[in-house]
Amino acid sequence: MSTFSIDVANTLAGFLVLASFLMLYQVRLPALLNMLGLHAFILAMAVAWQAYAQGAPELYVTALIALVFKAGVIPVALQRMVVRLGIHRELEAVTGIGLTMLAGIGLVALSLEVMLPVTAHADPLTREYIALALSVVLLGLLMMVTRRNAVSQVAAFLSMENGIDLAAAAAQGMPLVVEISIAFSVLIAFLVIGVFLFRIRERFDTVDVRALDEFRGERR
Amino acid sequence: MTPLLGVLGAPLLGAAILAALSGYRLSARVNIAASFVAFASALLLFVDRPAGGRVLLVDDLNVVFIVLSTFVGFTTSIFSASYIGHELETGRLTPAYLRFYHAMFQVMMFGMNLALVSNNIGLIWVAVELATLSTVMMVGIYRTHEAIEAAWKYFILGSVGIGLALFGTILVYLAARPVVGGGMDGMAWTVLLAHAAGFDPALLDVAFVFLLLGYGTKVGLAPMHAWLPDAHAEGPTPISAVLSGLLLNVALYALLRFKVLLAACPGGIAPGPLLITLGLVSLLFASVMLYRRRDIKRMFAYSSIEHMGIIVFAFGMAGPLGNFAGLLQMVMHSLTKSAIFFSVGHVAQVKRTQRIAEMGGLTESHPLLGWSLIVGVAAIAGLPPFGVFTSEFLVVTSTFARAPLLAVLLVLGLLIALGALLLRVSSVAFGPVRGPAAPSHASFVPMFAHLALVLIAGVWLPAPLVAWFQHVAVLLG
Amino acid sequence: MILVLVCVLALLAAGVAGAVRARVPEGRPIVYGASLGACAVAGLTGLASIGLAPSTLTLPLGLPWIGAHLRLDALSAFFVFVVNLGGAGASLYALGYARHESAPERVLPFYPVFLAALNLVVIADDAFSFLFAWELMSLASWALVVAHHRAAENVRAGYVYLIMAAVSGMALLLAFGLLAGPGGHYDFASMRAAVATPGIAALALVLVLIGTGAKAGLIPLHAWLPLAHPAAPSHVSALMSGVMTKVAVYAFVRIAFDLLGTPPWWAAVLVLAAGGVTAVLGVLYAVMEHDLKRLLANHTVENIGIIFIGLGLAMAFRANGVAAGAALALTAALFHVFNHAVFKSLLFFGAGAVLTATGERDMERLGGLIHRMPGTSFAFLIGCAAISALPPLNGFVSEWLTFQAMLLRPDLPQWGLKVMIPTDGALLALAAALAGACFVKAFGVTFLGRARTQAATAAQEVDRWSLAAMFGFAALCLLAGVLPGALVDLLAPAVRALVGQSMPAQLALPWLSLIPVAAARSSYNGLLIFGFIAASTWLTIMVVHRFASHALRRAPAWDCGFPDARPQTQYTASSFAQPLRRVFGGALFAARETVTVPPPGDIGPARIEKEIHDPIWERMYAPVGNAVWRASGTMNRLQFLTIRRYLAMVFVALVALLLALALWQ
Amino acid sequence: MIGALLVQLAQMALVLLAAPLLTGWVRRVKARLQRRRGPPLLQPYRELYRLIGKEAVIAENASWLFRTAPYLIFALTWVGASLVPTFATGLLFSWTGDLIAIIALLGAARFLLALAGMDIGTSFGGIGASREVMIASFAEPAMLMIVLTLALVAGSTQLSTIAEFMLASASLRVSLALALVAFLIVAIAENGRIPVDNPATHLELTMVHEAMVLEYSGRHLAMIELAASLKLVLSLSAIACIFVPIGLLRGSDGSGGYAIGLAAYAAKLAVAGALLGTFELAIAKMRVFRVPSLLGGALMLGLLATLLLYVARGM
Repeated sequence: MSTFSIDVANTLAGFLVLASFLMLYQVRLPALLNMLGLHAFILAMAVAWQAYAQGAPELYVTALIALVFKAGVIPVALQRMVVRLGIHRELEAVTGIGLTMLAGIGLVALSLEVMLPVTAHADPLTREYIALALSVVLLGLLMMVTRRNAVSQVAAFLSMENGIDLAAAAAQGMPLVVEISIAFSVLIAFLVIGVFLFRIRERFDTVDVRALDEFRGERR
Repeated sequence: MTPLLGVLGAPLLGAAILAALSGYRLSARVNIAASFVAFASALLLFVDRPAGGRVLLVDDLNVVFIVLSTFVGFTTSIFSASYIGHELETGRLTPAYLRFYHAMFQVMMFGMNLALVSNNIGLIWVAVELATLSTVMMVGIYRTHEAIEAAWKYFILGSVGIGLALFGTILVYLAARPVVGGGMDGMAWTVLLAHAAGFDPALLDVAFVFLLLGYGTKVGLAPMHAWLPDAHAEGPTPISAVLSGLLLNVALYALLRFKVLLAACPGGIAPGPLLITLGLVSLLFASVMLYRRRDIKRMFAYSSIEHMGIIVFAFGMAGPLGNFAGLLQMVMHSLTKSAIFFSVGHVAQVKRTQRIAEMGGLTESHPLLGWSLIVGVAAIAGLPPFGVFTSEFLVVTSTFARAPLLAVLLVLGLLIALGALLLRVSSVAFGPVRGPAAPSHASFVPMFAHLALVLIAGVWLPAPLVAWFQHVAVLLG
Repeated sequence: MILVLVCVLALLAAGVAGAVRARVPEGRPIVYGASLGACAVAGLTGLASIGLAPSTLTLPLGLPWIGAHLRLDALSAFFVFVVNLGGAGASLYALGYARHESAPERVLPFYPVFLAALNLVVIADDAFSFLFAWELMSLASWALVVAHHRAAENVRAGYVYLIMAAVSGMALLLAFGLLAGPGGHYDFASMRAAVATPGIAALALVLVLIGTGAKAGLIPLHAWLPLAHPAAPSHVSALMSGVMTKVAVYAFVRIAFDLLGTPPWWAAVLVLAAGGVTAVLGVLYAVMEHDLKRLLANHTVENIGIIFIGLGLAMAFRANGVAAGAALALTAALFHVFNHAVFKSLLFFGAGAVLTATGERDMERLGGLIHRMPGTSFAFLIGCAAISALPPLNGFVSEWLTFQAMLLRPDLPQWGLKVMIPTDGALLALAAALAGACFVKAFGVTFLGRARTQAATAAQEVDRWSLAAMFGFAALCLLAGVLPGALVDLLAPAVRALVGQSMPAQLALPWLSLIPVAAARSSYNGLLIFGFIAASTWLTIMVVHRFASHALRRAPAWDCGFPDARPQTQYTASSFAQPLRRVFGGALFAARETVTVPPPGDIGPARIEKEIHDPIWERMYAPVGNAVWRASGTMNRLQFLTIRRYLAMVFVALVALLLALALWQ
Repeated sequence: MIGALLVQLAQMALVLLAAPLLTGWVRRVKARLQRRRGPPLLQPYRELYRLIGKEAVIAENASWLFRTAPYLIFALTWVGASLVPTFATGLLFSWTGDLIAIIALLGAARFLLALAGMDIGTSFGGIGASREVMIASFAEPAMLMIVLTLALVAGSTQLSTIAEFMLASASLRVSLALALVAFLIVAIAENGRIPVDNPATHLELTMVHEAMVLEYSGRHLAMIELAASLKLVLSLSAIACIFVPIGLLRGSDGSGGYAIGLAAYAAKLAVAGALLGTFELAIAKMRVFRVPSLLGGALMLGLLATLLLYVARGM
């Protein structure tokens, strides 16, 4: 394994974390969805590089799925949905953006702190990837927590899935079964989300989760 | 491989047929038939256990789960026939949704059975996801505000949980790769377990944290529990019964497998304290939450959280007694809680409400339903002569001898929960009759069958079953 | 052993029959007849096996790798006898009484099961079977307590009852956990064989005291008892008060004396303190009460206190190696167990008879029943006298024995015992005297004087079954009082098995006296006392009839020149208790009386209002309940969070765990 | 054996005969101290005779309990009194009951009397019964504490043994002094004497004992009165035999001592009666609700005496 390929891989993974931060920073829905596309694109690049570096051709499939489906279909579909729902206006984060970013940096530090020591024996190609993938997962979760809009939550969720994808790609020799299943579940997940958003659109005038909360079961 | 074919194929085939059928009577019967075939095949696993391979596996541990799962699935399908019939009459469900419901029921059964028999940590993840998604669909089936909200909540929390679980799975694979090499071997239970001693313990620790939180979400452990009460309360009651009786167990099963793996790896953190902490938190939290419940199904959902807390606690205490108690408690909880949901389902139908305040004097207006509910609550509260008593006896006594403070907390939780359940069930079952008193056309057979099993288990546990449980308990470490 | 087991099975079968045949008229005689027969056989078996060697039996039930161990030793046999004596009496009584039952389908299935569970508790020989039967007993009696479920207070009583029963079960569960050890040796034989360290023994003893005390009604764990016992149908109340509390005493004796080895002396101080406080407070609660059945239930608390004083004494002696003293004290306690089972059942039967005849439990609405219910009132009077420890009846004997035990060895070395034993003497004496007051009130207000309501005027004597049960128990009260030696000798094997020595054999003594230690020290002869009283009464009557005027005239009572003597002008239960309430209630119960006298010239009535607080409920139970309720209110906010916040909870949990892991590594 | 039986019967007869005489004596002493001549000593006998001869008038709703109670009360008191050593210890049946049993016999008599008081259903019976049990609820435990004290000193609860112990090894002890004071208070309360109750009053609101027996007349009243006198004898005899056992004939002594024993007994009763009369004149009756503090004091004295003994034992 050459140092070069490790460096490239690490750089790509680092870009993915950066993309997560960009998503965290975005306050407008269309921009956020663009960032989501970018996020998935970087993921596809990173996976492809892994495929090349590991000499594992099946990972190219995964990269392709990520490129076409996650970077292409989903953001576009969500963009349309946003437009159809008429919510392509500004969205607010709960806490201040600055605070969120600080928390995100903390999370990255945490994931490095947790993962780097434990993967000491692992392949260097894997090592950084896993740590950064964990950062992406945690950042995705943080975003889900700080966002109120259902669409942005879905976007955050997908970014989290990307992190998991990254980790799966880094795990050398992991059977294709997993990638396919990931793809399938993401597809299904998206279908379900679509159904739900449709229903939510049907029943409520907004997809703001707050509106859903008005109908919690036991409120007097 | 024939029994496994039945266990997996019957639901799959059933789902396909049911998706095409539209008549209520016929589809209900097909539903029952498919569930029965699965159950019968599961029973066959006792006599004809397939060797298993890299993909599928039948061992002592999961046979317990498979049989239990198919049995509860079967009884629930019987209950579901009469329950759904009533829903059609009242117009809460339309025939179109009915077709969807029945197909989804079998898909869910397939997912759960697949999760239980798979020998692959990736496959189990996929199967759990499948079961989750199908239940999400069914929770939202009434399309009321509350149902949609519950389903949405369930979906989001479930997806995040499953995401964490996948990340954990990948980490496990990573830990295994240097030892067993890549490929399918790196994801097969049997292989993993055999080589667990050589894994990097630190990596396995991190993996377990993710798996605990991920599958723990599905188990309904606090603080990841939030989806559970609403999903139970707003979906059709057969789904509540299956959720409590089966889905939680399936997630628990996955958790147990990973726990065994971690325990087999020297140098890793002990999984016990984590499980004990989460178990106690869930138990205490849920038992306190029980007091303010106004919706009867949601109340029993919290009771499920409480019991999952106890079970996880017991597995966390481990040792032959702790594991035995955990297994027993799990089986008993499945049977009892689904029986309670059968009863509650009919009660809610005859009283045309789920609000506790609007029910009363049930033992007078509907003696059979009322007394079954009381018996069920007595059983779930851990009173003899029912099986939960046996397991709680073992959990508490074995814990107290080892960690008195934990046992005191456990007992506190149990008492608080008993107080709440009894308070509510007293007001539902006794006092002057409130709500409609029209006779119910309930199917009592599944309910009575479950309660009878729980009763028998409380008095007498067959020796082979015990030997088997003990063997499994030893496997669990 | 086998016979007892067969009887238990017969009772369970009767329960099933009760469930199936509840609504048909012949269900009642079938169930109660079967219960009567089973209890009679089991009781006689118990009586016959007291002196025999322990017999054991292991059934392949319960905990599989241990099985259900059953054992009938002297102690169990005695309690089997007591349990089934009470059970047989209650069944006999119920043959008549239950005719008036409004909801037989809520009583018949559970009554025999309750009896079976009572029997099972005393013959169980492993922790699992024991607790199984113990909780089953609670559950069955709970169902009976809520039998009349339309009254909200009954359901509430059942609620409090089952909670406390669960507390008791949990405490015992923990105690057994300690005794069984991590290896899970749940059978009593291993527990006996294992030597508990002092620390473990002490902790286990405290837990056992809580566990059995909550079931027996030891203050402050008694709160459920005066609620639950009266709520059940009267024959069940009799069983709960007369028998079930005794089964709790059995549990304490079994664990504290048999399984636990010898607990330290301070445990005896604890038991003595609990017993003394319970005795006095219990009877004070009873004195203030004007609901007949609740009065009796409160009074059960007092008797439990007396029994525990005896048990505490026995523990004190045992801790100091004074076997003779321990034997005497334990005999006294067990004697009182028998006594209380008999007379409390009798009194509850009487209360049930009054309830049947008048539909009233409130003494303020009764009165003058002695004229309309002569049989009931006579039996009730015997019960009142016996429970007030009046010679020559049985209650006196056990209290006398307890006093003798206190006096036996004043030279115990420990300070705690030196202070506690005489204090308990004073408390016991106070309780005994107050019990007299309490039952003067109970009998006087209910049966004497003039009828206060129409219902009391129209009362009819009850049926023969009920009367037979009452008179049978009244005869037992007299018999055990007159021939106490027989009972003491009967108890000897059980006592010997537990403390290594028993009281000297009594039946061989001249004149059938009762001599606990030595004739010079103390002796009591119930037979002669009874003979003397009978003879001198007879003599007096003879003399008076021979020499005195026979003329008798009925005339209106002296009205003090105030001719409007309505029954309402009689002394009521509340007014009767007023002096005692003033003396004791002010400090203990925050009792207050407010008298409102209209100004001069106003012809409106003067009013007196009384107010009583139960300090234990208000300081102990209510705060716990409120705390749980408040906690649930606070936590309940978690039910109404947004999905985002739930996610945040997951997120925080994840980050926390990862942080912990990072720090740990 | 026959002789012993005769002595026992003589004891029973003695207390019975002495009872009215003692009552007469106390009344006489009080009258003389008030500078009245007072009734003759034998007046109580005459009263009893007259009452027995009279027609009994009972209230319309009196039950069988009301009619039988006087006889039972009398019999119980009598049996109790017969068990107290008067002139000799160790009589044939002295072991039948100890001091605790005697107290319990008196308790039984009081129990019946209180019930009889409530039987008619007037306020007076109730007020009397209620106050009586309130007083008893203090007097009885106080008495039992005295018994415990004595039993600890003498090693027995048998009155005969206690008396013999006192006779043999009388020594001044703090506990005994406390017990004596307590005993005197209790005896006054038990017998319904001033300051606890006034046996001569007929003002309803202050009555205790008299209120309970208000409805009795004729032969029934005679029995009650006799029982009350007997109880006074019993109390004074008990005090005499425990605290002043001088002249008491021991069971082992020969029959020659009977005369001494009887004389000593008569003297003791006479002195005690005189003291009682004097005391009653010197003090005013208490309010009913002051009585518990008096008797509570007695209870505390008894407890203190017992505690002292317990503590002293281990030294």
